[in-house]
Amino acid sequence: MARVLLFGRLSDVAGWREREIESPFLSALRTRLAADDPGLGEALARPGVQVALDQVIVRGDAALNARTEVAFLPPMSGG
Amino acid sequence: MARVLLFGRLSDVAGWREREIESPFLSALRTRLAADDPGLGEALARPGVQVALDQVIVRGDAALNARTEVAFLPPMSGG
Amino acid sequence: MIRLTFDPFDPGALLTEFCRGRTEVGAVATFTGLARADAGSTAVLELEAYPGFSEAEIGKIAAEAQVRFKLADHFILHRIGRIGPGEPIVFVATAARHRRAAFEACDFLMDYLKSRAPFWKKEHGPDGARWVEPRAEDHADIARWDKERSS
Amino acid sequence: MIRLTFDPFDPGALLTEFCRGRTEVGAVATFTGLARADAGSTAVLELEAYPGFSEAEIGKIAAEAQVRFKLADHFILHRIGRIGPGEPIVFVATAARHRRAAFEACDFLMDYLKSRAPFWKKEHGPDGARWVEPRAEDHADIARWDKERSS
Repeated sequence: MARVLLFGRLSDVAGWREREIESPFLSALRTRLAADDPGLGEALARPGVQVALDQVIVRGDAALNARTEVAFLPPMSGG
Repeated sequence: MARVLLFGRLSDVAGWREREIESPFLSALRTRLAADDPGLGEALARPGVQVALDQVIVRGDAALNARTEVAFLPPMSGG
Repeated sequence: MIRLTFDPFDPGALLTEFCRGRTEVGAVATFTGLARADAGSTAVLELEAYPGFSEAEIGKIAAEAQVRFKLADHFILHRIGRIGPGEPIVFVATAARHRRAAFEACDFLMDYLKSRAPFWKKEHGPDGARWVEPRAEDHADIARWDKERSS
Repeated sequence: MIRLTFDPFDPGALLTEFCRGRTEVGAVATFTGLARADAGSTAVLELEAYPGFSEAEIGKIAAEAQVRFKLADHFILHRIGRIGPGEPIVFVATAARHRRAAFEACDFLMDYLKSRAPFWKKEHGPDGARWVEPRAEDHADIARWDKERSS
């Protein structure tokens, strides 16, 4: 049960901000999110969208455990 | 009776800050001040010492009237 | 110190506190960013942060500024949530022995905060809401510091 | 606005006042200069002004800054008389639509105030009192702006 967080325009696209989703890998989580909501899948695949696992930016795939916090971060706008 | 004001180190040299002195011209006032106090005369003649008449910087000689404010300003140090 | 707040704040009260008891510092520079009304075209600004992550990311840049400009101290407070016209959005204070360092560090931190800091910004105007990306000008501002670093 | 004061002041209270009701400004930069104790080597600073003349001369430069940096507003308060370690000496605030202008105007005004402004400064230390002239660094700081003007 990874804890998935969406920020900025991503949560507007999805209609939610935070969800518990079971997935063993980040890649599998992306596939699952895109299957459930193609619009969100497309938004997550856009250039500039970063992923943080437990508040650390990661690139590529990664294993998730039951308590991993997965945050999808669109390009940061500054304050 | 011009009103003579000394600022910064000039008032330390002279031992006064403000005096009423009768003098028809700035040049005559300088001569008079130097005659009364050679140390002050020398300090007033140093490079960088400016004179303001009624709060306006002047160069060269000028006529003084009974109510002219004559200020001798050593180099300004900033705050 | 880096803090985020949902509540309105008074930059003056922060400056008073920041200056207290500083007898060896000499120079304190501050910047306050206020939400502009733009003559009614922007009613409300909404800023989203990622709590924990946003403070940590800003803290990394602040630590860099602390070393780079030999700061004695720094303080950053950033509003998040909904912000009305005229309300302070951000307050940055820097303290250093000499004023050039204090000014430059404050300028550097603001350039970062306005262009790359981990916030997502939405403007609610009369024509609805829109997400805002950094302006080209903001990118140019922060790029100045990269140039100086490599030169 | 330019003011001189013999009394201690709180820069924070001035910033609070300066920010009040600004809905079209966006950027407020400030600088606060504090008297340094220099680990006991300077006990008290004494600043002399020429009342009327000093405000007017500073006002000329502030008017120049107002135009040059397209300021919305500015405020300068300078202590005169005897100033103890850690006490604020000068507070400058500038308001502009964009932050670059606010920072640069504040920086420019401080360079002027520290190098050419009509004050005479005496330091009272453990070895007696001495009149202070501007440092070479202050002259170099203010010269930066002359260069920019002619280029």
